[in-house]
Amino acid sequence: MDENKELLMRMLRLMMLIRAFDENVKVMVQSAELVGAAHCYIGEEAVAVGACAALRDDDYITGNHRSHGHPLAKGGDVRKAMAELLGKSTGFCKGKGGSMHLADFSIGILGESGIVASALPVAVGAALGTKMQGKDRVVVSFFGDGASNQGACHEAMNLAAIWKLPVIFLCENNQYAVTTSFNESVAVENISDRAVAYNMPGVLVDGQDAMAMYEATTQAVARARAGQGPTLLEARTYRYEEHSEGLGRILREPYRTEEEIDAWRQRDPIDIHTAMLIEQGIATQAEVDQVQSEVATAIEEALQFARESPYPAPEDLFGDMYADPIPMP
Amino acid sequence: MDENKELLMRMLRLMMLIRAFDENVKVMVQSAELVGAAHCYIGEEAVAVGACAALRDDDYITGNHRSHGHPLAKGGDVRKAMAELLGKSTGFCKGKGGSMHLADFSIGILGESGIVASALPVAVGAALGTKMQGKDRVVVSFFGDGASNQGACHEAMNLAAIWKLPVIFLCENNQYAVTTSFNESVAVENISDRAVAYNMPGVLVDGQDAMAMYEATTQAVARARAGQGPTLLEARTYRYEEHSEGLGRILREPYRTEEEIDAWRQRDPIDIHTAMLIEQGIATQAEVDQVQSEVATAIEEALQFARESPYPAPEDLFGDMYADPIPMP
Amino acid sequence: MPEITFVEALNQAIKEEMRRDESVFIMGESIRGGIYGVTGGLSSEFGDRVIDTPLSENGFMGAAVGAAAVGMRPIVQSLSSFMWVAMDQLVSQAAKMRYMFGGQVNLPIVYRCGMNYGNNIAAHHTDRPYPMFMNMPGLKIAIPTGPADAKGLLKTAIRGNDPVMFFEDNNLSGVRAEVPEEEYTIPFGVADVKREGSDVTVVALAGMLRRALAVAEALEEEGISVEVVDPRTIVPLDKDTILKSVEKTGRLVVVDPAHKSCSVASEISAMVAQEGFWTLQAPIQRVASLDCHFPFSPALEKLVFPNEEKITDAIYAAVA
Amino acid sequence: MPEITFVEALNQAIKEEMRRDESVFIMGESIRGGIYGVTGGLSSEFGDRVIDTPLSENGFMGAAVGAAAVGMRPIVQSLSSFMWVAMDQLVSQAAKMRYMFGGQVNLPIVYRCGMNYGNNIAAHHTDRPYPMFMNMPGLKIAIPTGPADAKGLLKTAIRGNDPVMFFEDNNLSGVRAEVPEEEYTIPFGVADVKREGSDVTVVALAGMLRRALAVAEALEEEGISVEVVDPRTIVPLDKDTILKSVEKTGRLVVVDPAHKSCSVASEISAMVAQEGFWTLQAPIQRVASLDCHFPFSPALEKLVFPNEEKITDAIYAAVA
Ligand SMILES: Cc1ncc(C[n+]2csc(CCOP(=O)(O)OP(=O)(O)O)c2C)c(N)n1
Ligand SMILES: Cc1ncc(C[n+]2csc(CCOP(=O)(O)OP(=O)(O)O)c2C)c(N)n1
Ligand SMILES: [Mg+2]
Ligand SMILES: [Mg+2]
Repeated sequence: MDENKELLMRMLRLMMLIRAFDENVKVMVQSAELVGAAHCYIGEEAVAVGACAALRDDDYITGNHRSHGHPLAKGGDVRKAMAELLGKSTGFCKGKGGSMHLADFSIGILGESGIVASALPVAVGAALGTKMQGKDRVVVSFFGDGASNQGACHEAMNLAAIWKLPVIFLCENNQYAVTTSFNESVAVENISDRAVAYNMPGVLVDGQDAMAMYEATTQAVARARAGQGPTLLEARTYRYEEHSEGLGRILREPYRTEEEIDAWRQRDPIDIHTAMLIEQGIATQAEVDQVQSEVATAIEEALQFARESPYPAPEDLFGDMYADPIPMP
Repeated sequence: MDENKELLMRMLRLMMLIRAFDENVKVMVQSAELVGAAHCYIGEEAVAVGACAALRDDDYITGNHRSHGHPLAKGGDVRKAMAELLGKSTGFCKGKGGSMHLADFSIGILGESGIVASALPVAVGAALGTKMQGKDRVVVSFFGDGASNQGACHEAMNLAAIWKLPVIFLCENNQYAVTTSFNESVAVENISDRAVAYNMPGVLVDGQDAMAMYEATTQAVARARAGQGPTLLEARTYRYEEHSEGLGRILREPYRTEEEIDAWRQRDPIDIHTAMLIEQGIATQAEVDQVQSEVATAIEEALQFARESPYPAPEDLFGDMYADPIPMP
Repeated sequence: MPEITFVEALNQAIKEEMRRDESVFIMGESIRGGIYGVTGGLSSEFGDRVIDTPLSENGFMGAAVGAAAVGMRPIVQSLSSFMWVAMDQLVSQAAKMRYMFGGQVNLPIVYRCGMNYGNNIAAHHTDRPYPMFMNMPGLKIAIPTGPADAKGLLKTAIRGNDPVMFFEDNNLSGVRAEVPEEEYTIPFGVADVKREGSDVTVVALAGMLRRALAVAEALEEEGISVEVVDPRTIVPLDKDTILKSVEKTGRLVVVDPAHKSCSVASEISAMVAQEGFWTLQAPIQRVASLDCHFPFSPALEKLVFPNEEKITDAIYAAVA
Repeated sequence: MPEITFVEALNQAIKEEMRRDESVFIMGESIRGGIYGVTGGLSSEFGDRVIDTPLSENGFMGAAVGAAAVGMRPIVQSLSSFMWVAMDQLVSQAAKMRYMFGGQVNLPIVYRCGMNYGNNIAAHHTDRPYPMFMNMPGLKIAIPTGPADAKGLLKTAIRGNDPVMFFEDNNLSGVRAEVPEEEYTIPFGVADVKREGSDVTVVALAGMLRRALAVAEALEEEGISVEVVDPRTIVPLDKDTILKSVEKTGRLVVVDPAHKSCSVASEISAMVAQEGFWTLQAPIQRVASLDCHFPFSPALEKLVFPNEEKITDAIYAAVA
């Protein structure tokens, strides 16, 4: 397989994997196998996959509460992700983090933050650190349209800009923060327009098109690696699911229409990528189906792995609190 | 005296008053009559005076740590200001606030904040409240170039913009935050350029020219009163003194040149305003001198008032903590 | 008396006060849709007085201060874990402004802070920070333990003239209990003896009160008579009721879902060890959350916070 | 041994550690110019490893976390009162990250938090928030009481692998004392008995330690023998040394410049009332700042925080 095809097929595979992972999450929440909160990424897969495809293994990412897709796109082990969701000791974080806190530092996944926009300053710091170390790694920080209104976002962007740090601020504008439309909470038309305030490029990207994401990110990465500083990418995208699984039941008033959701489903990122692969003669339908079935197997295996893994032991509770341990007060 | 002359002479008087007030502060710090921190406004008088001249008595202002000038410009009683500086019970805040916390709510001075940028959300809330009450009052929030890098600034501007609140964000860009040049801490050329991120007008104003300040503020006020939302004004100005009185002694490295200071002194706001008055035949030198001597008297009286006022009594310590009092724990 | 849930009680309090006083309004994230239950149905009745905010907690919690300063009475809805983001406005403005300005301004604001724990939502969403706010003068702090208290305390908070941090233990959300139909308020600073007893005093906070009552029932059968005290507000704290109870029982257990170090359990213990020392017949037991973050895993989380077993053991230790 | 000031001791610690380890760097507002003394002369030796930041505490205190996560060892300089602005990064990131991610990452960060009080700088600049941080697991907390401790504890903080909140009582800045010339560090979690005595134990924090020692000297003449204990770190807290001292003296006074409610004085009192109860012969006295903001006026401010008179009275009460 040539390099390009390999890349494109990996992108397809990762999008399908993330989709299947989150379809499973829905089921597990319904059956109460998965407890706590779960925010599905379904419909937004092209953003993480396109962006991470532009990264090296030793580059860094940070995420948010809706971060099943980000670590998988960066190459995180789906079995560890699934085990973490079930609170098992074999999970990314030994069960201590759960759905909103997947991280694998060994491959640059610096973790997700349940506090909205809270990972942005951390991403800036990772970029500062890596720059001070004389390395040419870059950091991609994923955050939502809602997060863009936090003060942390302003401070992070300004710091990255004045220090010319290798950060890509990747705003996943899925158009809502829970039930609040971004049009009501952001004063400008595009969040990328705010880049002007930091003297950095601001680019609006079609978040349903993995290749568009890949290309825009590749440019931003090149800029960052060359020491030219940060970029703000706004990926226009959409979540098909409710803000978090189960939330639909307690919503009193609708905030978006069925038509709107349907219209976005017509621009499904996996469909778009598949159609491109087939139209351009890069892959056959059979190859695509093959990927789909491999993904199904991978998810099955991950589920089995997670289910069969042990829970952490009570003795493990206080471990991990401190690197240099202290007695529990 | 015609209305215009009255306004212009009041502006002259207020600038002279603020200058004389802070010249006195310098002396009082040196003699240790004034304890705690004191941040002089000398050189920046046109900003507060020009802006407040565009306000009604029932409009609101908020300030910061460098806020002797703001409350005086808004019409605050100089005797109460002086008494507050000396921690006397006759001060604006009965001695509980001191130099960084002058306020007179009865004339719309909602207070100064020693925590940089912390008053900006408060200003937005005052605008929200006044709007909900169906009034047409406006709020001017004074803050520094340094403050503009705080997250609070972003949140405040965005909230004011989406809710179309009657706020004027007045950035006093005196070019330094303590020793840090704004060029090193702001990524854009002008702080007013950031207005684009909030879809509001951003106007760069000559902060040494009281009339320019008055006119720019008048426009912003008109917009705000008409329900068209906030404006960001950037007043380019300069502080002649050190960041705070006495700080010079502990500074190890210079951060600005004598030439730079001198160049700015050539554009002294009181001189500029005086020259304009005389050149345009609005006032004679004698009239100007008369104002100067009235101001000197007012400051003398204020000093005497402050010195002769009593300190708060020990019994007053816990009072003012709560509106509905509770026992001290 | 009708039985209603904690959430319904809060909703009633807000509705009644918004009807009574036009200057009361409420803001928070996605509250118009009634996401978190309490605000359901408010926007249709009160229109623009129910405000959906952007994700800018420092901004809008500070805006509450400004609005209050010009005469409004804001209620702000959020979660305790989001207070960190807004800490400056809560501390530097809400808590300090009145004093700093010599009492010129009243700040009638209610910050409603939901608290999650025990529902596998991990460290970022499981804060119980009322002890920290108790260390910061200027804020009143109420912590209701059931529907009737929730309604009465919230009404007092809304009518009062000071900023109130109102901590709502989300473990109580669905709890149902009798709530008076007629208008009532509950004063701040008056603890409630929820159960009388003579052998040991248990002071319990938030959702822990129900557990303490359950333990008290169970121990009754073993012949241990437990008095259960609900402080209801911790600023002001009704020291007298606690001291009097300890005077009677000679033994004290404090149950607090906050982390143990510098907790309210610590404060109440210290207060009694100073002011009620001579009435004590045994060491004061604190049952609080361990000084460990809340892990996600269902296998671990339950080990962190107090439960009936830990409360029972502490009572045994106190009466031993 | 040469005598140097508290500020010089801190400066030495930072310099020595920056020389020893290239990954150590320092950032803060206007620190290159050496505004607050401690960082004077660093930038000429260490160049880009001394960073002047914009006024964005939440941003750069969070950036410290990110930099630490990729292998750097940041020191951050600020004032306690500016921590509110950065609270989210301190709590949600610095304190929680390691645990939430199952111990995958070490966060060797030192947050240096100056504390002002008693110098007429009013409510916005007089915070002493270490009790609040003690209520938040995940942060280690050191509070030096003099130059030698400052140097040794800061070196330990910089070399350690956890986030440390390092509280510097600015009332100590100019205090001069002997500091060893040879390399040394002071371990966390080991209290120091600064003065031995037999009648009463005084545990004193921050700048209060000097006052407690002065009072102890004075009371010696009256025949009261005071033992003065310096916890040095409050997370971890050396409970044993405190409990042993109380076992000997039977009486405890805790002096803490933080506000009284939920203070470290409360925590230590509660701990002893629980674990050392049977050794106590008198009520535990807390001498802390009143639960009142710090007013500007010189006539009032001095009433708020502990002084030698209040400490003396508390000791009298304890030994009465
Ligand atoms: C500081 C903070 N405030 C509020 C929340 C509650 N909350 C979680 S996700 C969310 C919406 C986030 O919207 P956005 O950033 O657009 O991300 P999306 O969920 O759309 O992917 C909110 C309000 C939070 N977790 N943190
Ligand atoms: C949140 C916060 N950080 C730091 C400080 C310390 N500080 C006081 S004033 C100041 C500089 C402010 O600069 P700017 O906003 O430009 O106002 P200026 O002093 O120039 O008028 C600093 C760093 C503070 N008071 N609050
Ligand atoms: Mg969104
Ligand atoms: Mg400035």
